Amino acid sequence: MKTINISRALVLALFVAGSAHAAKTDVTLGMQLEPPNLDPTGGAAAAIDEVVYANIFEGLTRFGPDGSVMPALAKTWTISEDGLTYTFELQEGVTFHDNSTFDADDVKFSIDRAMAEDSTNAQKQLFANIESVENVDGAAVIKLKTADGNLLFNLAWGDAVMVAPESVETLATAPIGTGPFIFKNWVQGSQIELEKNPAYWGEEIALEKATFKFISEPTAAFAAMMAGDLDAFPNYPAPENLAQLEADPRFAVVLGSTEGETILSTNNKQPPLDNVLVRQAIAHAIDRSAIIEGAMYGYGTPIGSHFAPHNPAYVDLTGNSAYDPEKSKALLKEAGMEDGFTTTLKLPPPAYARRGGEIIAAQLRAVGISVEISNLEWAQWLEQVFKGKDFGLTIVSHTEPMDIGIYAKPDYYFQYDNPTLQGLMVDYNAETDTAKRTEILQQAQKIISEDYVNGYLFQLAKTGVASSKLKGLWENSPTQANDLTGVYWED
Amino acid sequence: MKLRSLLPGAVLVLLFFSAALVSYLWTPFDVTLIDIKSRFQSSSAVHWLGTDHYGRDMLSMLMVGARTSIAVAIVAVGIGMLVGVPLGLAAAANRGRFLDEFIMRGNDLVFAFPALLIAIMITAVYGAGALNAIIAIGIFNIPVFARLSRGAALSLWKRDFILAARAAGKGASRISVEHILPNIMNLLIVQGTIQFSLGILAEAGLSFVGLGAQPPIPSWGRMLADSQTLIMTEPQLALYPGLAILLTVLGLNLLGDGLRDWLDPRLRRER
Amino acid sequence: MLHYLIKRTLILLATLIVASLVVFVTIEVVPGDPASYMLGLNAQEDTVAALRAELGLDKSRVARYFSWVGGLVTGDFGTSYTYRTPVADMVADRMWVSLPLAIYALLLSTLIAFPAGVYAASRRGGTTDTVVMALTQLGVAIPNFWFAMLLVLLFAINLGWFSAGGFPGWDAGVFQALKSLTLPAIALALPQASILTRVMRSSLLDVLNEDYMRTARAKGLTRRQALWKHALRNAMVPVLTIIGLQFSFLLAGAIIIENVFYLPGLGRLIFQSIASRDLIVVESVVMLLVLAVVLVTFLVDLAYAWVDPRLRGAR
Amino acid sequence: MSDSLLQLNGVSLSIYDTPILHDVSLQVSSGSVLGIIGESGSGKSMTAFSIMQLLPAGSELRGSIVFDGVQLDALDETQLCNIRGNDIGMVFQEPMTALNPVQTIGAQVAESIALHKSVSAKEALVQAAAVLERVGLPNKAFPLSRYPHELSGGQRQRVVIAIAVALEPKLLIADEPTTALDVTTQAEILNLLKKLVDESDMAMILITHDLAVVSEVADHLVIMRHGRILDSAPTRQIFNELKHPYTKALYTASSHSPERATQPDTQAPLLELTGLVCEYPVGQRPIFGKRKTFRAVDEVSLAIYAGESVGLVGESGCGKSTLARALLGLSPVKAGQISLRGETLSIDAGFSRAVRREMQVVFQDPYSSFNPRHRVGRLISEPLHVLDSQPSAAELKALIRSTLESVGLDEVDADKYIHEFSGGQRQRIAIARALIIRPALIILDEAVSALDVSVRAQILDLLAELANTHALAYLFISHDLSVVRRITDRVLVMKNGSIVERGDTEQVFASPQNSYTKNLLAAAPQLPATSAQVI
Repeated sequence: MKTINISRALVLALFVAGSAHAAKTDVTLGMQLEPPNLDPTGGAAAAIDEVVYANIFEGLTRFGPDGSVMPALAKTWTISEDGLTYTFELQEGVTFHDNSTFDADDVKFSIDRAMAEDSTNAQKQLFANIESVENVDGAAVIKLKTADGNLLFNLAWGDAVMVAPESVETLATAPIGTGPFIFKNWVQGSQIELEKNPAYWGEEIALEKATFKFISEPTAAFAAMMAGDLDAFPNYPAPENLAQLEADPRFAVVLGSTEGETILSTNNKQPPLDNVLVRQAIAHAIDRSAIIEGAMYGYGTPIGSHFAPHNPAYVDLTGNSAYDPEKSKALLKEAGMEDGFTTTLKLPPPAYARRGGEIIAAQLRAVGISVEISNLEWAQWLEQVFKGKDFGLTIVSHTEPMDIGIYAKPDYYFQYDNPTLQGLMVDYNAETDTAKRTEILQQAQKIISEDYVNGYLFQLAKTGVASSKLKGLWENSPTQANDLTGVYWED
Repeated sequence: MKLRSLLPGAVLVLLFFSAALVSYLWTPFDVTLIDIKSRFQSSSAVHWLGTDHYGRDMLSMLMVGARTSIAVAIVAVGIGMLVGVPLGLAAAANRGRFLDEFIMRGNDLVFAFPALLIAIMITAVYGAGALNAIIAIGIFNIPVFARLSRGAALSLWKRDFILAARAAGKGASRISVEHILPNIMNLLIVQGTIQFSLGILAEAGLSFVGLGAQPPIPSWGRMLADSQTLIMTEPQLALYPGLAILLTVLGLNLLGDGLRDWLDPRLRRER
Repeated sequence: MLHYLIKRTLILLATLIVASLVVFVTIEVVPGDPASYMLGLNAQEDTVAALRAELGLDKSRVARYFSWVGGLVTGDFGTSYTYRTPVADMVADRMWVSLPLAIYALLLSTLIAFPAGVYAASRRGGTTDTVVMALTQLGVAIPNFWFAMLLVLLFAINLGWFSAGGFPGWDAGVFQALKSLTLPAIALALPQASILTRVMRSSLLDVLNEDYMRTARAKGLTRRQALWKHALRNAMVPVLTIIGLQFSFLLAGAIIIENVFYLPGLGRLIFQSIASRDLIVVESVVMLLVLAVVLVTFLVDLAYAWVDPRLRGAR
Repeated sequence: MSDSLLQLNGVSLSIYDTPILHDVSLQVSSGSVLGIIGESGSGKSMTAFSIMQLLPAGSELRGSIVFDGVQLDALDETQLCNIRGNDIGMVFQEPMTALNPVQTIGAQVAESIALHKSVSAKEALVQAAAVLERVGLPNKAFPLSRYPHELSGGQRQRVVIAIAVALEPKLLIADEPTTALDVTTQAEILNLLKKLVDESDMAMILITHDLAVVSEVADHLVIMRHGRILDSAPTRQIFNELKHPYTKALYTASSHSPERATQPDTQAPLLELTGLVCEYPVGQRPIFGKRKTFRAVDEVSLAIYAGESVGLVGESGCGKSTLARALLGLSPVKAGQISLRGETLSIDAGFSRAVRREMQVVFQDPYSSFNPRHRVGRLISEPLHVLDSQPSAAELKALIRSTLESVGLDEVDADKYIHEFSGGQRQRIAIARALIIRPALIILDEAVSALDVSVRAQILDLLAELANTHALAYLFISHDLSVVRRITDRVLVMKNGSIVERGDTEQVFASPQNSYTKNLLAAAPQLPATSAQVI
């Protein structure tokens, strides 16, 4: 009995000794997906940006924690009267991690590379409106084809970061950027380590070292947090554990918003889903609160259209699709579908889709619509749903910011073809007046809501878990990033 | 003495089989009904084993889950037997000849692929689902039964009564059906029970990683996967399906052992 | 013996060639394009085409098969589509997790199974035998991923003795690395140990009934001496078979356990690569595993000959 | 006899409450040989294991066993281990399995030595070599590094004996040491055992079922049956008096000659073989070229006439079974002709039904000759398959009944399974199976070799009777010369695939011409004459 007590005391002593350190300067973050490579200009995987954005690579502009566009490598900029020429004054004394200097030639190189014919940039459309980039006396001058209010926003994307011609070949495995962290090591399948960049041009950062660990299993993520293997999990994958983590004084749960409109995407060309009455019936059959509660354990904001609630132009349209199974049945009857029908529900891997899908299937079954669920991997989903348009329903979160424009593309996978809306979006892109832009956006929200293009479920919440002493992580997720520049340990 | 494992095995297997069968006719609650408000209830007079994260009745889920597990495993083992046994018998009947070599090399080839890999590959090609789980597990059972029946048949082919049948002018296929098959039946039944239990484990494993039966069809493996993240707060959700798998497999193994002892004439004589 | 070796090697090569075809054909029909997966929802058609050309995916299947197999023979496994690193390096990295894990688990399972099996067999019908057999029944029946969950719950979360998963790399020190492999190894080893114990026991019991065991006893050997000196080696053939099978299983079949403990092993590499349609990685790793299984089987066959002199000249 | 080395007094044994031995008392003194005789199940082997104190689990032993003044049943395991192998050696029936297959013979003999003597491992091997030399395995030809599978059965038995006598025990127990061996080897091993007893004043217990074998070796005999000693006396006295009825029955059965009234039809041969050659592949298939072959039957020619009984004798491996199988169309024939009633059979295409109707077979092992899943009725009617038209159910029933009755079984036996019958009854069923189709020739492949003497005598009678009533021809294949002599008209002696001698049975046995035949006959143990009245 005694020996046990002694050994326990020893263990305790060791723990105390271990925690009696001075303020920590390293941080270990959990991520659900491992980036396939570390070149943000050559792949779409969000995980790339989650590691490198603002940490290793920087662009001319960048997103702030609230989603606003801020200067980064571009100190200031001027816009010509006609809105076609942007002149960026660059920060001085900026070097890449391989000690080569950063200048306007690098800007030209980076943007030309992304625009090139054989470019493999996943967001090539961001650069579609750029006519040319030139180095004019050390400033980077970008000329546009047409006036475009989106350029600064576009340049803030991870896909538009600055890279150097010397190191471009190895970006995928040994990224060289201008950011406050230097890439140090990648244990594939396990973790990536970053180190403080002593020669960073900007404000000095508090951390000496950052490690990203890749833990795809939600259970393992939970276990790793509880076991103290991780300091933070900025996009914690299992909302069901949050209550418990929150109750634990070691952890703080950080809730924020994302740009992810989670929708029940509907194939607008596939009968009977091409019938607006049927789509409306589906919308009324869905109980959003049950889905948010059941799939996301309450984390998420109901939406009634394809628009983020934190955006100033947001209109609450959830009333259009209030939960009303009786009405739903009536609508089905009106559409000549009183006996219900069968359709497919193809679900990609994330928990919101898999769980939400199960709940929606049950809700639709209650009004007589039977759905066959098939769980797909992303590659299959892209092939079958996104490219092949072989689906009835699917659930997916559209995480790009301000992406209502997809409704103006008739060949987009949900195949919504409405000339009115298409015209509206043309107007929007040409419009520069903020108030008018807002008005157009609100009109567009109403149109798609009333057309019941898709079932609008909820805005994905960003549910982060961090050690209660770790400060400075982003609350919201205006873009997929784990910006560590402001992260520090509280004593 | 030998009933020691036969009886509990049979009782356990019977329990889960009848649960599966009854679930076709009746379950305490409808397992397709999702009622988020009444989730995570603990055991009560209404919900004997409580409710899960969607408010579904755990007992009903387990009953229907038993049906999925058992159906997948039985069909998979059936495929393995129906294909593997004739192959094994044919190989034994043509021992030393090309057909034998061909079948056995084919067996080795299948054996060379780790089981779960094949399952993953199949589901990658054809999508996840109970049917593909059946095919994947079934493919794995083919060489098992082919080898077993070839080995047993080979030793029988040396026996005098086979010689006698050959002396009576009977052909190889007739001898295989008339003399070999009935005599390896015991072995097949015993191995079948064991493969059955392995099939249940395999189905659970596949469902656990999402490659098995798809929702809304309940399956034990998926119930476990769903409950994984809840293991700290709602441990019973992980406990019940885990125990169900454990007990079913245990029951089948005990039954297999018991059957082997019971069917083995050598051991029977000892009794 | 030499003769036998040559013959076995030829069969081995034939198996590998057929396997490479099967693997290639199976994996090539997997729907889903690696390039569009990598480029995501907003990619333009020309971007995808450019990437496909860059990855060499625009070449014909036959050409790709031969360049793949040709590469395999020369040790060049190609370059991963998604990771953009040589497949050989990736596999080598993963191997350094999977191989030690498999060996660790096998060692554990053998270390448990040998004494347990021998002990149970030597006390057949006794209380110990009954208890050991009951435990192995449980061990065989327990789903290993469930067992793994319970292990994490107890040892990582509640007791904090081990980390919940992950692998620090061998650079972090052998002790740290082994520590992180301990729980997964236990989770893998328990069912294997149970199977091995049962095989060990029944194989020993068979041998104990052999005439030469009577001869050994008649010489004046005690029961235990006879068991160790005469029964054990004779009982090894079925045990070796199982060990061989288990090794192959542990090398790749540990996918689920690797997921539970988020270990960067081969199994998880395949899982991930299939999900991201990194076909060349999948093909190469599957081939490598097939090679491993075939080689292990081959080695087990050689081990039979080492154990049993009767098999040395005969084949 | 207080100077006896071993004394069993009122030993009774039961295993899990099944009585095995009842009140067994016997004694052996140094330098003498005690023979224990009994048929299977008589408890003779269990008596030996009781002495060794190596009994299966659940055994309960009563009575006293005194060895060299020590009460064996009172010793603990350690003390017993010191006696086993050291003071008492034991030799078993089955030399093929009595040695550990994965250890060299040297190691196995040396282990025995090292176990009981404090000698170095090296010294133990040196001594082992000497012992092997003593049992007739010279080191030059049989180095210590040989493995058991590289030796023949007789040589293995010598190794087992070497293990048993390595420490010059006071008592050697030999349990059926020659039963599994050929006659010539049997004679050699018996001689070796005798020599060892004579050389070292050792006592020996020789357990066997064969009266002839013990008669030449033992000084004193004990006859056992059902776990009891029925008769016990010096060897000569036993044979002279045949006092106990069972002893007498055994003696009579062992020398039993069935009455045969043979009238072979010597007009034209029923079956004729000309230059028959059978080969089978051995070893492993080379990568290129053909496998090596072993010629098991080398240009054998013979003829069997209707109603005739022909014996084919030879030691194991001489090709007699291959020949039998070739005759049945079960083994491929490389060259030569088989003709039936003057018609040459096409060998390659398999025998026609008409041919199969004429020839049937009875195998040696009554336990593996029947499909355990079928009832006797179905078992014996299997050959009917070759009939052109199948009998009706009623006909079949009648046929089964009459056939069963003709082999001394009952109609009701048709509905039983084979495991319900004893060995002798099974052999009757095997004969019924051969008989049901009314063949002209039955090949009896060691058909009575596995049977106890008394049962064997009954089967021989049955065979003789059937030959008489059905005008059957037999090809009687056996290694047992005495049996062949008693049931055949003509005999062929086979060695290494060839017939070395042939002729009328009596003539061959009385004055063999070939040296091999002479050796065979000389080696066969003979029953001593008796002065008692034998019916």
